[in-house]
Amino acid sequence: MSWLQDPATIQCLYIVAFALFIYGLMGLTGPRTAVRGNLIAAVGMAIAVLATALTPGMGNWWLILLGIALGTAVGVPAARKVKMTAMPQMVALFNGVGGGAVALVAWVEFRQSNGFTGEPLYVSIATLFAAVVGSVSFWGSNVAFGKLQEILPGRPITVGRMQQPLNLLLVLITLFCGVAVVAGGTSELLMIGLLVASALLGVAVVLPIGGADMPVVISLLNAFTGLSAAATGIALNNTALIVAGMIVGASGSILTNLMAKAMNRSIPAIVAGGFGGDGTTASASGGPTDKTVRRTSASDAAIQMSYARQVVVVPGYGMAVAQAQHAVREMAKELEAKGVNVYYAIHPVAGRMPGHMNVLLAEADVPYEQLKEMDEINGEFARTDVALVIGANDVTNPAAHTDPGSPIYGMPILNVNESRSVIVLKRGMSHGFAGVDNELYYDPRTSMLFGDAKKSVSQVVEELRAL
Amino acid sequence: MSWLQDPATIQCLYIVAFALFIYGLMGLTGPRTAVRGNLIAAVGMAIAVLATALTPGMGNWWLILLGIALGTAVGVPAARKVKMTAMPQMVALFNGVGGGAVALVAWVEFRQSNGFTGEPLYVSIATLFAAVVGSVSFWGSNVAFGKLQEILPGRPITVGRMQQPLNLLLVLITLFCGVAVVAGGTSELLMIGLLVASALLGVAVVLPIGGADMPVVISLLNAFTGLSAAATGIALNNTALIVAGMIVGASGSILTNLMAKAMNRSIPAIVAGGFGGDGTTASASGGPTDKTVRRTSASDAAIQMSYARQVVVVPGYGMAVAQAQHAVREMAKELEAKGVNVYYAIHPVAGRMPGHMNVLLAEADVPYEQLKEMDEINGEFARTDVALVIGANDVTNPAAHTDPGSPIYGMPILNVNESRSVIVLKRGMSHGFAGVDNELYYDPRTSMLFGDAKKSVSQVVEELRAL
Amino acid sequence: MAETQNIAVGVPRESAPGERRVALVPKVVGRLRAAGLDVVVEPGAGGGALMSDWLYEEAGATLGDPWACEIVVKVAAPTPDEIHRLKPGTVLIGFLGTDVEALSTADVHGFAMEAIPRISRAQSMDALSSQSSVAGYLAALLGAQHLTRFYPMLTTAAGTVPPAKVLVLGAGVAGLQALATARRLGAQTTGYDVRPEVAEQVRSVGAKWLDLGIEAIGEGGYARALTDEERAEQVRRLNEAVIGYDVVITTAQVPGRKAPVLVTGDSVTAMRAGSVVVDLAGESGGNCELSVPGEAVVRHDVTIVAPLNLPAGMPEHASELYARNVQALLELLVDQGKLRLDFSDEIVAAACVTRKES
Amino acid sequence: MAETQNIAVGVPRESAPGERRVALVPKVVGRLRAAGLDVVVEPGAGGGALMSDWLYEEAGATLGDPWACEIVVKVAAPTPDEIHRLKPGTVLIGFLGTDVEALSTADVHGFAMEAIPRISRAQSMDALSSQSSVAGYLAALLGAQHLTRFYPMLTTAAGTVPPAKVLVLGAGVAGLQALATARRLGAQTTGYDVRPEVAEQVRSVGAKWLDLGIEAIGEGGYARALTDEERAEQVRRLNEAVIGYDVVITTAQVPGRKAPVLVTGDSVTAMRAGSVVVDLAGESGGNCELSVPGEAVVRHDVTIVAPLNLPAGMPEHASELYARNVQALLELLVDQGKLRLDFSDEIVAAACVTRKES
Amino acid sequence: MLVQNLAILVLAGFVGFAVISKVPNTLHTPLMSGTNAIHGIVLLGALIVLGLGATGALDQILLVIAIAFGTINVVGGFLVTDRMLGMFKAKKEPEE
Amino acid sequence: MLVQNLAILVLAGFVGFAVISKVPNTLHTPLMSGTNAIHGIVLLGALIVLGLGATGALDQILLVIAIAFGTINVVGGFLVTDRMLGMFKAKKEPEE
Ligand SMILES: NC(=O)c1ccc[n+]([C@@H]2O[C@H](COP(=O)([O-])OP(=O)(O)OC[C@H]3O[C@@H](n4cnc5c(N)ncnc54)[C@H](OP(=O)(O)O)[C@@H]3O)[C@@H](O)[C@H]2O)c1
Ligand SMILES: NC(=O)c1ccc[n+]([C@@H]2O[C@H](COP(=O)([O-])OP(=O)(O)OC[C@H]3O[C@@H](n4cnc5c(N)ncnc54)[C@H](OP(=O)(O)O)[C@@H]3O)[C@@H](O)[C@H]2O)c1
Ligand SMILES: NC(=O)c1ccc[n+]([C@@H]2O[C@H](COP(=O)([O-])OP(=O)(O)OC[C@H]3O[C@@H](n4cnc5c(N)ncnc54)[C@H](O)[C@@H]3O)[C@@H](O)[C@H]2O)c1
Ligand SMILES: NC(=O)c1ccc[n+]([C@@H]2O[C@H](COP(=O)([O-])OP(=O)(O)OC[C@H]3O[C@@H](n4cnc5c(N)ncnc54)[C@H](O)[C@@H]3O)[C@@H](O)[C@H]2O)c1
Repeated sequence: MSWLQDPATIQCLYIVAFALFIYGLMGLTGPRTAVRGNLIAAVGMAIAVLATALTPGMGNWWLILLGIALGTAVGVPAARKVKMTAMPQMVALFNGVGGGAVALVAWVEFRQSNGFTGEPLYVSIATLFAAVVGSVSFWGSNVAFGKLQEILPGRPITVGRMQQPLNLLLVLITLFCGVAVVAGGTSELLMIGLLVASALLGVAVVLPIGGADMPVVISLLNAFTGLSAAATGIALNNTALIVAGMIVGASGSILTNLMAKAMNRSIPAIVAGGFGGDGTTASASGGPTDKTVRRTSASDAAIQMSYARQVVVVPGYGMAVAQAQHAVREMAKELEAKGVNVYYAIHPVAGRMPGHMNVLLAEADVPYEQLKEMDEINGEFARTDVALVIGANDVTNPAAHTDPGSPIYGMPILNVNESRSVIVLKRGMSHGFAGVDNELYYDPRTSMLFGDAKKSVSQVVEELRAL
Repeated sequence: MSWLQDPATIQCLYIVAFALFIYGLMGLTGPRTAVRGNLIAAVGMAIAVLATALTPGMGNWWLILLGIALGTAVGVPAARKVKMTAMPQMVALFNGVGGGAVALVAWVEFRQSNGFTGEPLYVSIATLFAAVVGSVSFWGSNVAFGKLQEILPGRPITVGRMQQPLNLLLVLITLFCGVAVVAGGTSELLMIGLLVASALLGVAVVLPIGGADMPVVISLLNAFTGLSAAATGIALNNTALIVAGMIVGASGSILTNLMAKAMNRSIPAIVAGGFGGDGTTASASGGPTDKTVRRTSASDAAIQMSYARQVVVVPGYGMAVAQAQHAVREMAKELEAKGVNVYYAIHPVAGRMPGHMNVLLAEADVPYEQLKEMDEINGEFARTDVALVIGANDVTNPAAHTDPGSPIYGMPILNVNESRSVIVLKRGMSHGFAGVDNELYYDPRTSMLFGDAKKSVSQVVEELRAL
Repeated sequence: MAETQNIAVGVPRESAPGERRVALVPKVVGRLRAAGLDVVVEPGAGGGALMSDWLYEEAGATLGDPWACEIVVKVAAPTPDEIHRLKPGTVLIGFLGTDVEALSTADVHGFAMEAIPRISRAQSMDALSSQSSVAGYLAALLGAQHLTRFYPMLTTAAGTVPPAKVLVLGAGVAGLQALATARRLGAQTTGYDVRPEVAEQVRSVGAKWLDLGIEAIGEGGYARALTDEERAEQVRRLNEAVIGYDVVITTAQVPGRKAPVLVTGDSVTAMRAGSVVVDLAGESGGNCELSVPGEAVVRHDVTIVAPLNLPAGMPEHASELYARNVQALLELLVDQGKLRLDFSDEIVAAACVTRKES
Repeated sequence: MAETQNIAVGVPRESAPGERRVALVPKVVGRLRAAGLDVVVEPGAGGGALMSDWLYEEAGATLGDPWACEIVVKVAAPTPDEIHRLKPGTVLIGFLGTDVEALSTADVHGFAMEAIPRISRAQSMDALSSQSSVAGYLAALLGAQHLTRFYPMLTTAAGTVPPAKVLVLGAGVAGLQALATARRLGAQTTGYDVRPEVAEQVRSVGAKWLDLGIEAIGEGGYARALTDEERAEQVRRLNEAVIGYDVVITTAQVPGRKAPVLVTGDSVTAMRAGSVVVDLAGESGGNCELSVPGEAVVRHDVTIVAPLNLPAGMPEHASELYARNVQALLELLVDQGKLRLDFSDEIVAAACVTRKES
Repeated sequence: MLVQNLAILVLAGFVGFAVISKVPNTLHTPLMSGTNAIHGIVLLGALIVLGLGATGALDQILLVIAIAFGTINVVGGFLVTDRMLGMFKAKKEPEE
Repeated sequence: MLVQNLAILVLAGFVGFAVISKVPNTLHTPLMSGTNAIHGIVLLGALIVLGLGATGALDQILLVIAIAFGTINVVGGFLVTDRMLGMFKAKKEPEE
């Protein structure tokens, strides 16, 4: 057992652990390797925990086991039972408790070292940093959880014009307490003041942010927690903590950025919102109704389709206007190469002249066998994973069945809304030939990919190739 | 000055230095950022050298300056004057001297520490590792240089069936000397034996490898030198050396792999060749002649074209057979988006029926204005950067002008060989309709992209998108 | 004998000269039978479309006198003779034309296919569209056939021929189809219409848009007639534009009026020798001044073709599409094998041009 | 008067009925003039192709008697009358046909365009290819025009029409062009030939290959005649295959022989009513048993078109391509404005079918 | 010691940066969840401080909570990520 | 110390690996040349050993050679790389 407890062995185990984290993380970036990547990272974590348990002089085993048992008892069922739709708030919660742990450890360290007496400067700074960030992360994440879980209202909550001064005040209090401790203050009140002020800060900053921006905020807080873990690592001189924390900090920042971009939001705007600035909240563009549409991105559309068994392309006048037929054909080929069945549903009056879609698709060399007439394909939609509507509007409008007042009432339509999900490619929310609104776009199973059809489809092709 | 010489400051400068290396290296992976990346890495190097100079207790300044002056006097003119075509051997040489430096330092360390007496085990192991790898790298690189510079014959040089036993012997001697030193031997003969044996090993392994595989070998030796630098860093406890060396070691390995793949070779096969195994040497496939053709890859074709001002596509029967017209059109669009002028040169008898190319290109929606008749385009080739010949053969065959005995003598052809470079897409070296060999393929300005035209063009499109 | 209670649909043989279409095809007969209708076909009715009587019989029709049926479906308007053969109260369906006097005196319910409103729900009955598609397609082919040159560009050992330039004036259903077909064959296509919103549609079939700066948006998606000044200006600008084209296909119509003259004699003189004008408005007087409806003439070395009843040139599919239109209308008029005319229905009301006094 | 020393090329007006082509077009006249040749054009020579005399004059030709020139260029073989008008020693160029007795007695140098060898260097003179291109293109259009159905698939409010299936028998120059053209129009195309190496070429124009398992590779890239058993077997298998097609275009020729019968009367009976057979081998007897050369007949509800001289249907471009072929040959025969017949040249030797006794 | 740790910190930053360069949107959430699980490594901090002898009752309570928190973060994080990624495994099983 | 260095080594390896994932072929040679220049860092080793007091004549000669070698590697490497990359700068100047 002795060599096992050699610090060098433990350090080596730490190196193995973080190497597994990194390797696992690399796996997580690709859909095919993601599951395995997550497992590998988990193994790395197990090794890190074991290595720590080996540390010479470890004691308090009962308490440790108690803590672990408690955590497991709470964490496992929560993770198992949460509904798929509630995942984001669950992640927020898990992230929050991580931050909470960091803050608690920092507090205890303060107490144990009697206010960092005799510790090098960097230890106190790192620990205080960890305390602040951990506390912000804990409380911020909890607010985010509350909003997503609809315990708190999802809309921005502010104290109006007082928001900015309030935030500033909290920042100043935190800073003051921190500086006082670093300068040698040993009163625990300072530490508690710091924790409370940063907790309030976390709440005050996240409350004014709208529900739509929450995923970005959670990702940001996630990166913060990572940084606080790294700081703890510095203070405790623990490589595993430093590496793992920093990796999360860095990758989390990039990820936050990517997520914000994908949602067409900028991080400064979101955070400014939290600080009472004028960051406008994300909302569906156009449409005078208060119904909301779900946007999607080319890469999501690509992934969704590449994991489908059957995709039905529904071309319409917009495909003709965009002259997207060649790009569409290319997309279909990429999908077929991935083993997806692709059909084209040709509505009798899609486009602006009889046979409009035929002419275009033939030009793009789409095999005749893949073109399906309306009657033939309508039964297929229920077995279709993704219906990709490219610049078609009226011919997919359920109002033709349901709304006797509609000018298209009585026209047969393609029942795309029977398929498992619908992706609609068009430039905005404007109407088709018949000039009527399309309920399909507000269906929870529908997501919109806005933009010129040719450009959108080309992007999807690129994403498919990158998979 | 005192804080400047603080070890912490120096360490921090090292961190800055290697951060710049990494940042620079990231830049080097993209054509747009490469130049800047190289500069950034160079700045990092300057900082590392400066930091080292600050180390407390540095002396021997005159000798140091002498060495640097010598190195500069040799290195700068060599780098400045070398012809573009001689670049690979120059890189080999630079790599070699790097390895040489490592070996020399290791030797001196051995001498200074009196055979590593009193040093921890890891120091001796790391130093000996550095010595062996550095020495192999130095001599191997020099042989590679000699081969490419044609000082040594380019073809494989072996001692026949004795190659393997010889190599084995050298490995054993090296191992023996190394183990002896680690075990406590202090005789300098052991060290010299180790250096000499590994030097011979370097020579013996590289000599049997053919000239075509040299770039891969150089890259491999480059990675080795990086590893030896990292080992030196471990021995000297120098972070900058460790990080920089290891990065080069890792990235060099990947790079070697990529290069080998791009040349359709496997590293084991190449090295096996060096060890007297049956790694067949790369040669042009097909063709009974001893003339060689130059292969290229889709990504190279993509880069070459994207940096061209004018590209002329020369379609032929092969494009029709492959039904590559849609892919070609797509490629042209990508190029146009990058500001390249694209024309199509239509030979009167390209294909197998009058107007064959017209029908296909019209199907792919190529604008009529871009189609150029032979007479119109023949004057343009001299002003063309890349002529991309897609499945055309006879219609580009210079024998029509030069060889009165050829069945195609007297037929007007497209003068693609007047353009700055020619890329030919076909499946192999087989003949066209007229059944005659095409000199164009052996022209030094021509490179061949083998494979089905549709597949090749699609790959080029992908690469263009990735740029 | 439940079957005898079904009402019967009669399909006469078309009598108009050159009319090769027929109002119902065997495929549709089968569907009507399935829907509980009897079908009586005049022997030889499908002859012009090369569909023999036994194909009809196989589909479930009986051969006999169609004029005795409760419903008579035709393509062209009935001749006075034919009107006499109609029983009072018969439902007559077809392109009944503007002259419905005779019909109303015959006391029949006349449903004119061309009067069906162009609303979304009625698209499956829209015979104007279906026949215009055929006409547009054939017009493009007619141009290719009469042109002394190739449509597509062709680079050959004997030199390169440039692609033909095709201009379509009037980008309605027929015009768009003509544009699409000509482009498929390799011609460079351009479209023009007075309705500016059509520009996007013209481009959506890969053609260029000729912008002359004259707009005339009428009601119901149709064009209105132009004022005199507008017309003069339009003709002047078209005169200039037309010259550069190898084939000019004209489809400009304004409902219920003589077709506007778009290509003057002067334009024709200025066109390149060997060029072609295909005038689809022949029936309503022609869009080209020099057109001789129903003939192909050469004037100033330019061939001017003004076919009458172009859809009859592709009788099987033209009939099939028409029959499907008729079937859709019948489904509206007949309920469970019984006639049930619901004049509160927008389509029924609009399509009915004469009504039996009841 | 240096100009009078130039030798002159005469362009007669074609006399064969239905021949609308002309041996030289104004564009090529200009080039010949630039090369130092005089051109004499018979008034009205370009009339059939809608090219007026003044276009020739503008290009530098003089109007006059072409038969007096040193070189006379024609499209069709000369009539006995025309042969009488030739001066001895004249160089006559054209499709001279197999009957060259009369020519040789007239003591002229006869160069037959169809005898030009099909080697790479002679491709620019290959009038068989250039005229076959025209024929193939027109054959596909002819099929579309006579078919009672659409070529392309069309999904409309009145139902979907499926794409026409077009089968081309004999995938030489004309056959490939027909395949490509039909496919452009949206038809589903299939090609068949006895030469198996053509399969790849058929696919290269987007068509399917019909494999019947009979091969007959002859010399010089042409097919050889089949043995009797082979022919019987081929016809049997074709009989089966042909049935599923809407349009069958036949181009099968074996040089110097009667065209093989590929489509029997039985096949035609079995084809769907309204289908079309376009027989390009009409001139050499036809590939279809029921063909009436030069006419379009309906047999068993199938239209059988066997046009004679199809290229004359697109006279301007057919003439232009032919004229370029002639020009390329002239460049070989004339050196700096002087006739210089080099019979050691492979092409000159092969093309010369009669030679003046010297 | 500190500077070495700094070097490690910087390198780890680069690793995180280089690994997450271009990730499809659909993987954003699982990736966030996965990295979230990884920073559950803070559990180690709590373990060390408690294991190496924190004594006061309050301290012990605080640390037990910290350990529980850390455990939730780790265990829940990996499990949730795995479940999210389940959809990528589901593909096309019925076919093969 | 050693283990910390090992940690650094491993991390640096990952960085090298992650950065060079997919590089166009045309950049292979410049990239090889660039990394080649970077391992010229061995110059530092020679500097330290000589600077911190190598004394014997042979040792000093060897180290001067080592420094010269290292300098060649560094200076030549970066210069050659820059020249190679020149072709990427050349693009389309005549047009713009
Ligand atoms: N087929 C016929 O014979 C015929 C003839 C006449 C009329 N119609 C009528 O036309 C309609 C046809 O239905 P449909 O579904 O094909 O078309 P639609 O209902 O007219 O809708 C077309 C949609 O395409 C979108 N779009 C336009 N340009 C686009 C571009 N460049 N990129 C992406 N999207 C674009 C438009 O939305 P954004 O502007 O938001 O992008 C529009 O909502 C029917 O109402 C039919 O009755 C048909
Ligand atoms: N246009 C006409 O009217 C006509 C008529 C008859 C004959 N010809 C003759 O045909 C020739 C035409 O010249 P050309 O340059 O167009 O064609 P070519 O000389 O026949 O050469 C075609 C080349 O394409 C390559 N190829 C075939 N399939 C391919 C695929 N799937 N992907 C990539 N490459 C492929 C072949 O090489 P690999 O097998 O190595 O890939 C072959 O060398 C001339 O000799 C002409 O005289 C023309
Ligand atoms: N809502 C529906 O479901 C539906 C169905 C079919 C057609 N339509 C629409 O109805 C419109 C008319 O169709 P149509 O083909 O029967 O029209 P049409 O045959 O009456 O006229 C043909 C075209 O000629 C044009 N025209 C008239 N005068 C002209 C002039 N002086 N110069 C140039 N062009 C002139 C018209 O604008 C029209 O586009 C089309 O736009 C079509 O989209 C709608
Ligand atoms: N070398 C050159 O430059 C050049 C130039 C032009 C043509 N060619 C070649 O010459 C060949 C003949 O051309 P063509 O169009 O003048 O030929 P053609 O008109 O003489 O015959 C047409 C086709 O019919 C086919 N055929 C004959 N008997 C048949 C049968 N019983 N059943 C089915 N098919 C039958 C022939 O194989 C040929 O493909 C072509 O392959 C062409 O590529 C070569």
